[in-house]
Amino acid sequence: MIRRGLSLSEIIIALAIAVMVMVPVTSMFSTSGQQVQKSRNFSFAAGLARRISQHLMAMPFENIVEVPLPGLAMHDSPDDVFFNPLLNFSTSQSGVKKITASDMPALYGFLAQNDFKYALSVSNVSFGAGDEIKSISILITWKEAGRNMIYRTHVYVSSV
Amino acid sequence: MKKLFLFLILALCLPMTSQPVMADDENPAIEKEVKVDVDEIKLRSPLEIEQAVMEYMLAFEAYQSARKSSDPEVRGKMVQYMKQYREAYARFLDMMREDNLYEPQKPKNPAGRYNRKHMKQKGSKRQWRATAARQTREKVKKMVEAGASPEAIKATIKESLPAAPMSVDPMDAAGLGQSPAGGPGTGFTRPGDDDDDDDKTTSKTGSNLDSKIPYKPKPIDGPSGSHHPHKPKH
Amino acid sequence: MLKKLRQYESTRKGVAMVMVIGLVAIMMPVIFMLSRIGGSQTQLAIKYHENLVAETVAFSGSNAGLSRLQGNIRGYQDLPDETSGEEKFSLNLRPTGAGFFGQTLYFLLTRARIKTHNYIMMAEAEQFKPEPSPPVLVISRDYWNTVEPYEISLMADVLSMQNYRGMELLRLEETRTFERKSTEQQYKSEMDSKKSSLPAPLQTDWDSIVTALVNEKLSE
Amino acid sequence: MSMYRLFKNYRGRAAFTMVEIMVGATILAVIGGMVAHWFVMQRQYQKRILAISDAQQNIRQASWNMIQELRTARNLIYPRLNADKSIRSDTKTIFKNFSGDIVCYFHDAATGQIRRCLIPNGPGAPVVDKKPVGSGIDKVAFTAHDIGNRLVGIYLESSGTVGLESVYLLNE
Repeated sequence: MIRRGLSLSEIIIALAIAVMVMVPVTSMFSTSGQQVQKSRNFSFAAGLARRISQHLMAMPFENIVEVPLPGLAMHDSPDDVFFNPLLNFSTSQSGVKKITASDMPALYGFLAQNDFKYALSVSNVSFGAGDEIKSISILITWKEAGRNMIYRTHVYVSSV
Repeated sequence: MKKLFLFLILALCLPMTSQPVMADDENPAIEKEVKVDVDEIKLRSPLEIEQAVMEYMLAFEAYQSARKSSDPEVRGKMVQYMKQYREAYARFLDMMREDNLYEPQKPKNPAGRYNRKHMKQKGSKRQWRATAARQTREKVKKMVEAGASPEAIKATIKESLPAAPMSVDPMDAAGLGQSPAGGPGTGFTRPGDDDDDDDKTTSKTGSNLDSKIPYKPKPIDGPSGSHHPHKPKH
Repeated sequence: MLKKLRQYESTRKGVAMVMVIGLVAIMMPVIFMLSRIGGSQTQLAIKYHENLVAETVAFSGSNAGLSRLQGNIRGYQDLPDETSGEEKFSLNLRPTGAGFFGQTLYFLLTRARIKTHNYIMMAEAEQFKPEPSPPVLVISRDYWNTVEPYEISLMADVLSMQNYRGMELLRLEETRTFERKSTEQQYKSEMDSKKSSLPAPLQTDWDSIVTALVNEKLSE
Repeated sequence: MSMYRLFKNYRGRAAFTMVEIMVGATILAVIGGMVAHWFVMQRQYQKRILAISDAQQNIRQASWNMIQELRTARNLIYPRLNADKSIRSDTKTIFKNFSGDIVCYFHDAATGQIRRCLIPNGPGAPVVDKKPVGSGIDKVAFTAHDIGNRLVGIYLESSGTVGLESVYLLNE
C-alpha cells in the first residue's frame, strides 16, 4: 500500500481542532479582562460601603438618616460626611478638594462613567427594651456594560 | 445625734439605691484554668475600689455623651473626656495590679478574686452592690450636653463618688444586726441570681493560659505573609 | 501521470508536515502565555477582596453583638450564625468574671469566614447590671483582631487568643506606665530625642506631633 | 533490496524538498503574521488589564495591611482637623497602636511605597519595617475627618485606579 501522507482534508480537520482549542482560550482571556474590570468596580464599591460604615461610627447618632434610592451620586454632589469634601492638603477650609471635574478629574471621570451612587436604609431596632440602636443597610449602585449593579452591606450603630 | 441620724439615713438609703450581688459569678471553665495565688492578693479598702470604678464609669459616660452629641462645641471636648476616662481606668488597673487582682494576660475577674481572699481571711464573701449610679450618670450626661468644661465634669465626678462603702461585709452587717441578705424592709434582692445563669459556659479542655509561651496554631496562608497581623515587634 | 500525481501528493504531505510543526511551534507559547496571565492575577485579586469582605463582616457582626448587649441580651454561646448582607458571622460571648459593681466582664468574639479567609474580632467589654430601663451601660474597650483560624467556640482557642492579646497588653501597660510616670518635660525630651533617627518625611512635622503627644500624655 | 532502500520506500522520503519548505514557509508566514498581529493586539490589551489588575492588587494589599492595624489603634495623632474644623490630609499618618506605641505610615513617592515606622512610646529608637505595607502606589492621602481623632480616610491611587477607604479606630 502506498502511504499518501496527510491529505488536505486532514490538515483542515487539524486546523479546525486547533481553532477550536484557541477560541475558548482567547475567549477565556477576554473574559478574564472583563473580570478584572468587574472586580475593580466591585472592589471599589465594597471599599465605598466600608468607608460609609466607618463614618457612621464617628458621626452623631441623630445625624444618621435615610438616603433613599436611587441614592446620591458621589461626584458633583453637595457636602456630606462621607465623600465631599474628600481631601485637603491645606490648613484651612479654602483648600478642600471635592469630587468635581476640576478638583479630581480622574476619580470624577471614573465615578461619572460608572454612575456610582450610595443609598442608606435606616431602621431603629430594639434588641431589648431600648430603642437606641440603628440598623443601617448601605447600598452602593453602579452601571456596568449597561447593567445595574449593586453591593450591599449591613451595620449596626448604637447610641449608648 | 446628728451622726447617728446620718448613719441611719445612709443605712436605709444605700440599700435602696443599690442592690447587692455576689460578685464571684466566675466562669467555671476559665477559672479552672487560671491559677490564682490567693495569699498574694491584698484586700484594699472597698471604698477606694468602688470610687475608682465609679470614676472610670462616669468618665466613660461623659466621653460617650460628647461622642454622640451633634453640637460641634461639645464634640470638640471629646479628646479631653477620653483622656480623663483613660486616666481613670489606668488608675483602676494600677490598683488591681498592686493588689494582684488582675494580670493583663489572664481573664479579668477582680471582684471574684477579691472575694476568694475575703473568704479565706474572713470566712465570708463581700457583698458588692450593683449600681450603675443612674442619677449621677444622668447628671454628668446633662452637664456634658450643656457644654460644661472637662475640668468641671472631673470635679463633679469627684464630688459624686461614694463617701461610704457601698458593699457590705456580711460579718460586719451581722454585727450591726443586718442579715447578710439585707435588713428587713430594705428591699434587698439577689438580682445576680436571675440573669447570671447564662454566663456559665461549657467546659472545654486544653489550655495554656498560665504558660507564657503562647499556643501557636498552624498559620493560614494569609496574603500579608504573616500569620498574625499584630505580632509584637518589640 | 500517476508518477506526477504521487510526486505532487508527497509535496502536499511535506507542506502539511512543515505547517503542523510550525503551527505547534507558534501556538504553544501563545497558549501558554495566555493561560498564565488570566489565572494568577484574578486569584490574587479575589483573595484580597475576600479578606477585606471578611473583615467588614466581622466588624459589622461585632457591632451587632455589642448593640444587643446594650439592649441587655446575653447568652451568645447558643446563638445561630447571623448574616451581614450575604455573608455569615458567628458570635460567642465569654464572660470571664465580675467587677465590683457586679458588672459582667467578658469577651465578645466575632468571626467571619469567607472560604479560607478568617477574621476574628475580640472585644473586651463590661456590661453593668440591668437597670429598670435598658439599654444598659456597656463599656467596650480593647478590640483586638486576628486572621488565625481559631474556633471561637473552643475554650482552648479562646485562651490562646487571650494569651496573644495579653502579650500586647503587657506592652500597653509599659507604654501607659511610661506616660504616667514621666513628667511632661521628661516625656517631651524622650520624644524629641527620637527626631534625629526618624525617616525624613517624619522629621518635618515631628515638633508639632510631640506637642500633641505631650498634651495627651496620660498623667497620674 | 537493501535495508536502506526498504526504509526509503517505506518512509517515502528522507527529507523535505526545497519546494515543500518554501510553500510551507509561505503559508506559515501568512498565518504567523496574522497570529503575530493578533498577539500584539492581545498583548496591549493584556497590558492594560494587567495594569488595572496590578493597581487593584496594590490598593487592596496596602488597604488590608493598614486597616488591620488601624482598626485596633487607640487614637490618631497626625493629621488632625484644621483650626477651622475643616478636614486635613497628608501623605503620612501617625497613630497610637493597640500597644500604645507610636506608628507612622508614610509614602515614599520615589519608590511608590508606603512604609511603616514604629516609634516606641518610651525609651528606644524608631524602626522602619523592612517590608513595605504597600507598593506601586502613586498617590496617598490620609485624611482626618473627625474631631475625636478616631476616623481616618485613606485615598490610594495606583496607575489611575483609586481606592477610597476609611477606618474608625475602635479602641476606647
